[in-house]
Amino acid sequence: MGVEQKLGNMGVVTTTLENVVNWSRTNAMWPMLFGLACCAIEMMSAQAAHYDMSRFGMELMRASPRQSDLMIVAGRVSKKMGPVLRRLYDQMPEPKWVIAMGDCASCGGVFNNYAIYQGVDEVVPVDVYVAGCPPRPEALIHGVLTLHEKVKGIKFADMAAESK
Amino acid sequence: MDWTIWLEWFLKGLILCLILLTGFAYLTLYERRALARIQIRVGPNRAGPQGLLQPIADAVKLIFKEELTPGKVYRVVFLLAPVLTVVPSLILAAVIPLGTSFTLFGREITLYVADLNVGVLYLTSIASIAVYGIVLAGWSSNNKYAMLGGIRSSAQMISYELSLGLCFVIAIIMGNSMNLNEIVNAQKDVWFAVIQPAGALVFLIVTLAEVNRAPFDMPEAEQELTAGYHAEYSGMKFALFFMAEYQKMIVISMIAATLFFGGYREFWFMTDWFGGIFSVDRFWFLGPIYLMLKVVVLLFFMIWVRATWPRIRYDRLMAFGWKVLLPLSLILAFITAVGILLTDLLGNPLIIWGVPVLSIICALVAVAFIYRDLRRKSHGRV
Amino acid sequence: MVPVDYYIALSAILFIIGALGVLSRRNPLIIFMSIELMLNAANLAFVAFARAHNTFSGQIFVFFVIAVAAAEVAVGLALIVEIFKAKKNIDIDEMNSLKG
Amino acid sequence: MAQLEEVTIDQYKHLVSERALTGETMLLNMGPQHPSTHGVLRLLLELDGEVVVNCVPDIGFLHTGVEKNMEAKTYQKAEVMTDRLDYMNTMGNNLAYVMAVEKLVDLDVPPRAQALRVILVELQRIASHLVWLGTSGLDLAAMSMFLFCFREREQILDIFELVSGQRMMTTYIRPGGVWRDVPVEFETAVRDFIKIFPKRIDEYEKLLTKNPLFVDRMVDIGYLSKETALSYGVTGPTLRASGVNWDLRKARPYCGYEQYDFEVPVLHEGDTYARYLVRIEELRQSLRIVEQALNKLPMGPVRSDNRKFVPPPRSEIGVSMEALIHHFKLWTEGFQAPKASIYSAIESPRGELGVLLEGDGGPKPMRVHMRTPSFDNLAVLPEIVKGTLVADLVAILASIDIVLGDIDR
Amino acid sequence: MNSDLIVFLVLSLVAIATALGMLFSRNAVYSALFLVLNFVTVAIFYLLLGAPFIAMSQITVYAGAIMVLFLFVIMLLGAENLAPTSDLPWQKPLARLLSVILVVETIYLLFSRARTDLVVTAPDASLNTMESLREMAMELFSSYLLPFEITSILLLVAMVGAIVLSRREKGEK
Amino acid sequence: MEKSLEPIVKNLQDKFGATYEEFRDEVHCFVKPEQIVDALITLRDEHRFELLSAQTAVDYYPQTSPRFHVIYQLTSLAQNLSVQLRVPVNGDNPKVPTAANVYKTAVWRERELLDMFGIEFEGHPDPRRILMPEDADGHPLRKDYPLGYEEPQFTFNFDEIDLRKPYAKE
Repeated sequence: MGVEQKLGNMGVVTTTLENVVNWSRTNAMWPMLFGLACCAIEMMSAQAAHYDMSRFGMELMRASPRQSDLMIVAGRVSKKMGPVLRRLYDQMPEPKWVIAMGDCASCGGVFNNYAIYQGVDEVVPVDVYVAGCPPRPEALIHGVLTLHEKVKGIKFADMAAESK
Repeated sequence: MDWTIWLEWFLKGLILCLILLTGFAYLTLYERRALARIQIRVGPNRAGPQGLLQPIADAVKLIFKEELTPGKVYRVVFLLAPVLTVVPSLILAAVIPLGTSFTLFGREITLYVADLNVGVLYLTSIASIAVYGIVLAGWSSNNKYAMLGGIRSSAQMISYELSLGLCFVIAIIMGNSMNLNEIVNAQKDVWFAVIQPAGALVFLIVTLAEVNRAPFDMPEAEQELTAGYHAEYSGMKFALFFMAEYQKMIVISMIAATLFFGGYREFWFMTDWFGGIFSVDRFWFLGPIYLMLKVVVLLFFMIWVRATWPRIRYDRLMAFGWKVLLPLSLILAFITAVGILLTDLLGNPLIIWGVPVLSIICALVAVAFIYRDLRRKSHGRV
Repeated sequence: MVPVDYYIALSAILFIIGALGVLSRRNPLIIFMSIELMLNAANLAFVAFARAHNTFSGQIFVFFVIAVAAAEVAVGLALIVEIFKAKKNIDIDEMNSLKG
Repeated sequence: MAQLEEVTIDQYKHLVSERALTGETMLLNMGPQHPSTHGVLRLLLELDGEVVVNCVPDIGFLHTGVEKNMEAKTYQKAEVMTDRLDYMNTMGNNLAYVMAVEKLVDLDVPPRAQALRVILVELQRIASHLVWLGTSGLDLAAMSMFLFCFREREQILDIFELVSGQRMMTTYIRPGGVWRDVPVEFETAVRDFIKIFPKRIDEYEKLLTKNPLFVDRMVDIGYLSKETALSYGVTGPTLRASGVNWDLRKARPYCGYEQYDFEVPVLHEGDTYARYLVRIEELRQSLRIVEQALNKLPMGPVRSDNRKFVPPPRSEIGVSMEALIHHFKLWTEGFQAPKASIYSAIESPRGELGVLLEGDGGPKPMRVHMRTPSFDNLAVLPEIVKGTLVADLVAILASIDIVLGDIDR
Repeated sequence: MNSDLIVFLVLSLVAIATALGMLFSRNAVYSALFLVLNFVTVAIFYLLLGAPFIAMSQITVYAGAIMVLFLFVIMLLGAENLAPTSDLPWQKPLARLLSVILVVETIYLLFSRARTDLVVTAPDASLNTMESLREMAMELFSSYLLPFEITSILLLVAMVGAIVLSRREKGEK
Repeated sequence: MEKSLEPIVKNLQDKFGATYEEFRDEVHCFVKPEQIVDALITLRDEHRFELLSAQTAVDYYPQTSPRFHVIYQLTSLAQNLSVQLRVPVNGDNPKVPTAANVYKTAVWRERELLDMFGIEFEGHPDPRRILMPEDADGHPLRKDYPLGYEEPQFTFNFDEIDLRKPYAKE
């Protein structure tokens, strides 16, 4: 676990530190270089010139899960891929977040059948769902910003309690 | 010894480390912004004004990130490897002169940490042990990709060390000294890059290999080995590798500037302009500024190469090192030595200009060989 | 003010450790390393004497030794790699035939 | 890394050499999460140092059950599944499926719709090749290439959005024509693209084609002979780079391709560089087709008026009871297709995209088989990577331009 | 006890410890690392002995090139832990016996011929290294020219030998 | 039927007693399982059908004999012709000799058919599943295999489905 779990509640100090840490986490959220299907192409578009996620400090896509903070599940997750996805998630260090990008990752989308997990939340816990098939890059960026809002509200005390 | 000397050394060392650390932090931003500009993007601009706080955000985030130590690693070496990578990159800068000297509290304070008489040798030896961190990181991670990265790194380092050493030799011959300060002062009249342009170019290419930058970023080749030697590292341990890479970039640019581009000195033809107000001999504080400008330009060169060139293949990299750069730098060293010797013997200062001409010819021949090697049986559009 | 004998003693100790390595270990790579250690021990003695007698000959010898050691390592490691490829094993006892 | 479990050699005993069993060569698991496998492909590599001795692709990580799912939908509704197969070539997938349906039920398509289909499919081909060019640049670490290519691709996606309201999954081409007529801005948008794109291709070529490092990475790598290619069923640019002049647009023209003047680039070297050159040339040729089709674009309806198969336009529904009934019937029940089987194929950016459609007399297909080109193109990979380096493997994989959605279906 | 002696003793302890570490490590990589440390220590001895050029060459060549090559080969062959195949029963005792003899011999030699008059002083700060380097170079290229040339030929032969050894025949898999 | 296809179909009829159907200019020839390899070799070598464009199967469940048709779609680049071979296979223990030695592409295509329909190909060099996980049960494209349909969540049944749905934990 990170440092913050070891800190108790130290009043103003913790609050300020919380703010700083959460701010840094939102601004340096490195996604994992990981695409599954159609949405991955839109994720690439979001990285490219028109939408440019690098503005948020997100162009450092890490190929190794050990170094990434955010997993964007871009596309449908098949029954064969599920265990792999979970393994990758488990390999990421805390704190980590998951965005289920697109309908397939959120709820199975149009593929309501034997081969596809009906939502990636059956495999890994999801923080933000982005709708669309595939979602436009703007939608993905909106999802990321929503996640930023969520991250900004993290309290160390909660994390410490969670890790116990 | 006087305690003030110790204090001076300590303070200078501390300041140098701080410079390198901030330099590293802002180099990452510089690179990301410059890459973004080349790639018609904007680059990080949300953290602070124009993204100026981006490095701080990265650093704080990494500090507060969980540190994973995978179960099957060789623990001691795994923990040691990032440190072994960072330390050489920090102590490498100790012998580089940042400027002339100034007087403070009645003491003459020189702008370098250590005035080593064998400064150049010190650089080669520290640069040569800098590879251990990467190799050991690759080996200790117990990961096949990391292992391949480590193996590649060691092989690459051995192949390029020799050309690097020979480039140092060129500078030593021209400066007639192994002391970096004297080498800089020897460039008062003309930069060595002008006398030996091919040598400077070879040096720049070799430095790219030395700091594992694209197109020679074999050990971490993302598309081949995912993250290479640091695949299993997370949090601050990973940040240390990051730090080492960028600090090495800065330091090696400083070395390049010092050896071939006049170090902290101004352009040689600027010395007498406006009564010498651009000269470091007149104002000591211009030295670090000039050096910094040169470093920024050289770093941009590295970033530019990364943005445009594909990665070279691993075996071709070795072949390039052994078959092209090594003979070329040997010949260049030879040409330089003969040129200087003839100038001294015949006493005609014009003979020295034979060196740049001959060396450029050699470089062109080398380039021609490369192109000949690339020819295919036949191709054309049908 | 260190008596040169101390250096010689240190050199001797290192040399003996190296010799022990050559005699007792069976991994050819470690035997090789032990040989390097012995060479180093000798080098140390050379430099110490050179310093004591104020001459450069010792340093020049060391220079030669380093150059020769580099050559030796290049050939030796190439041999080990080749033997490994041929025999799938680098135990020193297995290298008892001249055939590949 | 992305190793799910320790690779058990027993399972692959018959696929790797004996040396792997003694531990002399190394088994490396590449993927399913790996930056250069273009999605979720897993390659089990047997390496001797860095030389690939054997390569065993493991696919199915994106297996979606599209064919099964399409059997459960009516002919019209099944079309949305086709978009998501080869997600680089959504228009082309629509076209292939729609053509199969039209052939099965014998439905005619008005000429304007045909021309629009050609324009859009060719634009899609350009977009697909751009993604290929960008990602294969990325695989060789020429990272700027990726961003330059995506810049132009955005322009094409804007055109798609203009006509269909969606950037990627357009489902714009429908049985009997297209969904609706294109808006007036369409022509200027396409003309703008036609105007700037040739310059952009020159830019790409300037960055790569003569770049010594790039040439070094591509030339004489991954040689694929004509015979091997045919035996493995390789099609598309990969086949044409091996010296076989086979392009369905020329050989069996559909959608009026015979009216347009274009060339099929064919090279005989069969290496990655040839595949690169062929695709680059295809960019130019596709642009030619788009330009001609746009110039010739006839006026008229964009949908067949056979109301048994094609829903009436929205304007009619409000005024005509008959139209309302047709509309209702079509969208609830679908149309009936004969109990027969047909196979129709188009030239997708990756090769022959065939659809085997079998009706059972009812409103739902009995069997839809998508003959996807990437599947066969990937099958040839183990054959051509033997003896190359890992870095070459990346280049070769990029050069055969696979899309995992296309393979796993 | 002067400060030089203290430094010497500490460093020699390190040198001996790392040498022993090299000898007793089961893992060849650790052996190599201990040896690198040992080489660095020896390089510091050279610095103390006023031979900075040799010290730097020591680090560059031994630590920077030779040991990296060792690590490369160890990693390439996966030879970190070699399980002993067959044990030669007489090898270990014999090795111990021989080394004991060697130790006794050395101690005897050291004490029988000990001379404490020959001392090594700390390097002179006033001594210009560049000057000493020049002198050394002069000597190298005059008195020792023949050995120098022979060494260079040896290096060349070694290089060719290494290339020939590791070259693959055409068509060989 | 195209003129140039006629002798080819004739040859198949003579050699293998093949019957054929025609629909919208497409020719489907029916061949017995044991003759399919020979038929493919004949087509490839005598009539220059270089490309096995597609190989797939259709399940006519609940009809059981024949339950499956294994389909070989062949293309001749030289003559610009297509012909389809169909091999009817019975539902119990479906077996067809492998075409992997005639067309290499059949290696993967037959693995797919094994995976999706459970049709065994005798003499196949690598009979493993290809798309589904190794430990999967059943053959999805068979008609008796359920689609695996999962009920969509609406407001009226949200809670009920929410209870059943397996959510992942940290």
